[in-house]
Amino acid sequence: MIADLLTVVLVVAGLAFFAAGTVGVLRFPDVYTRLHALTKADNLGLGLVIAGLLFQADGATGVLGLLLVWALVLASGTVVAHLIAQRTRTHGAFESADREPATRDPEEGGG
Amino acid sequence: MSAVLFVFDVMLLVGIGGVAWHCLTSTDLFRAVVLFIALGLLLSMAWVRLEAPDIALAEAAIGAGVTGALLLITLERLKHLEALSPTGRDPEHSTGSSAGRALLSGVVIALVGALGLLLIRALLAQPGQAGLQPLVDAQMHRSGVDNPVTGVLLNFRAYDTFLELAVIVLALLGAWSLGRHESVPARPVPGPMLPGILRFLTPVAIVTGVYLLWAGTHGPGGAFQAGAVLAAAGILIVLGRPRRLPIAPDQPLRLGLVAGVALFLGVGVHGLLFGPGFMGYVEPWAYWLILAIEVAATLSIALALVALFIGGRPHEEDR
Amino acid sequence: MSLFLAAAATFLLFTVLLGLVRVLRGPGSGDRMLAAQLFGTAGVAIVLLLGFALDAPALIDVGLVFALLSAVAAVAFVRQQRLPEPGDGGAGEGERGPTMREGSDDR
Amino acid sequence: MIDWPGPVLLYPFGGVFLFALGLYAAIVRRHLVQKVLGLNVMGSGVFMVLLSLAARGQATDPVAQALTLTGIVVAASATAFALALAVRLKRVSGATELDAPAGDDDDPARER
Repeated sequence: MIADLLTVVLVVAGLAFFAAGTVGVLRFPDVYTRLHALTKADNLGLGLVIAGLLFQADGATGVLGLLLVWALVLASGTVVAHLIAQRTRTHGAFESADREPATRDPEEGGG
Repeated sequence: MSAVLFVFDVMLLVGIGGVAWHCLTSTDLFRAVVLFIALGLLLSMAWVRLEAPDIALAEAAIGAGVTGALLLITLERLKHLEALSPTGRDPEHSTGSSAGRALLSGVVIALVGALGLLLIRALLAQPGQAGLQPLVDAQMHRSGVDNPVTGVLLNFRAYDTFLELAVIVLALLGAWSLGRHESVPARPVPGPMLPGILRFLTPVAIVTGVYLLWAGTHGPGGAFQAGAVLAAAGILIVLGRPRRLPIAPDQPLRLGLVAGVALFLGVGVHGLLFGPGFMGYVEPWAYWLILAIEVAATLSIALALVALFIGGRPHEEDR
Repeated sequence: MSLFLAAAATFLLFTVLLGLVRVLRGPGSGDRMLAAQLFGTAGVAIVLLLGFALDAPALIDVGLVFALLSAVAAVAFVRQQRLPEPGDGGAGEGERGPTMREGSDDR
Repeated sequence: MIDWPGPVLLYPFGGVFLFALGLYAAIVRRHLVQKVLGLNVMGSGVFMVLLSLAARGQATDPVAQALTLTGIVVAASATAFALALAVRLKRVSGATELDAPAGDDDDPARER
């Protein structure tokens, strides 16, 4: 019963972070601030959801599996956010893969 | 419960339809590719809802991982070639006469819509029961494994799986016949983060792949999922090389690529000579034969997908 | 309990679909990619919640593969190069090894 | 696990929609990458129909699931081959679409 209550509290808290992260990704003005919102959802949102689910897991394998998922998302999510920020800084925010950069070939710029 | 799941299903289907629509009508190719990756994730959730965790695993690994990376790199290759010789350009703007295009669109929409209605009609006429499931269930104890999907793949319909492995090798031969590989055009983001994360992710991906291979005999998982995850690990290694692609040793590469098909064929012929017939297993050995074939098939699938990601045939042949 | 978990998964799916607006709007490629990253993480959470709601523990494996492979596309994305600048084209070609030189010799 | 016939009712139609949409895109869109995406979406529609038909009864039909599994891997390798062909076409002729006169000076580029 206590376990169920803890699950509800933690999962709801996680959902709140996901919702906040989504609102941030939608409303913030540029890539860097959006990344800030994204990492909150990545780390805390998923972390709290998984912490809540830990109370429902039966057996060591379930717990270990959940913790492994969390560790993976923590590591890769953080690094991916960093890499996206770095790429945006060095390559510019508005380069899109199928468009030529306007500086290179003015004729292509409109595409 | 059921009402909540109903809402979930409706939202999921609306999402899938909307994402597919925007993916296919987008003029920005990069946007289309990102939407395609998102579509893979949504489809994976749909497969979960349809009680097909095996398929969800494969879709997550292939749709979101392998195909996504492949599409992104292909866009980059096309852009690179565009830079080398800017002759043919801006395909989405070369629309020809707009009236003709509109007419074509209209005709195609009408035909596709009619086809869709026909398909729905055919679906409504389907009897409401689960096809061959009772038959598989009745024979499951003879298959040598506990996961029915693996049993069907590697025992009951081994022929299909064998030919499917051959098709993968064929696709790779086709890609190799196009000439030398296009190197992955890439200038990585500088700094220690990318190599660091690759050093962390690659071993975890390899362990996960092996785990899925082992899990496949009794639960969701198996050669295809494991091959896809291992291929993702290989793609990570390819992407992690700062400058050049690793040049694989030729003979082992080719042996690995055909290992799945060759072992499958060998076991099939063994069944023909000593057992119940072509592609049948001598029963007490079924589990071990299936496991051996799965290991070889995993290796072949992973190598083939990585080789397809790299593109043309390996360097050494050209020397 | 499973009712609550299914409702949580449904709520997350809703936020994910909202987040897709960022993929559609962009404007930059980094924006689209980070929205896809949010999508991947929330997808992990949805699959895990569904796994416990439907009492299908095998779905933890699906979540694991989601978590693992959502990074692959992002790594491919950050490995993309900018077009070689007219000035540093020579250096860029050398860096990419023999294949690309072959490519330019073709024509 | 399923206590209502929902997926059985909804998902096949979603699959038909995906199939039709993908077919439309594969015919109408001109960029080869877009055509490949369309073919992939078509395939996903087929998989969705197959899997939802497999999920009808008390237990799922493993034969349809096995077919879908092979289908996904074949689709991935065929996609890779098609993209390799597209890159090759681009390298040889400079075009990224099929019906453009390859490398011709009558390119639409001249119209602009």
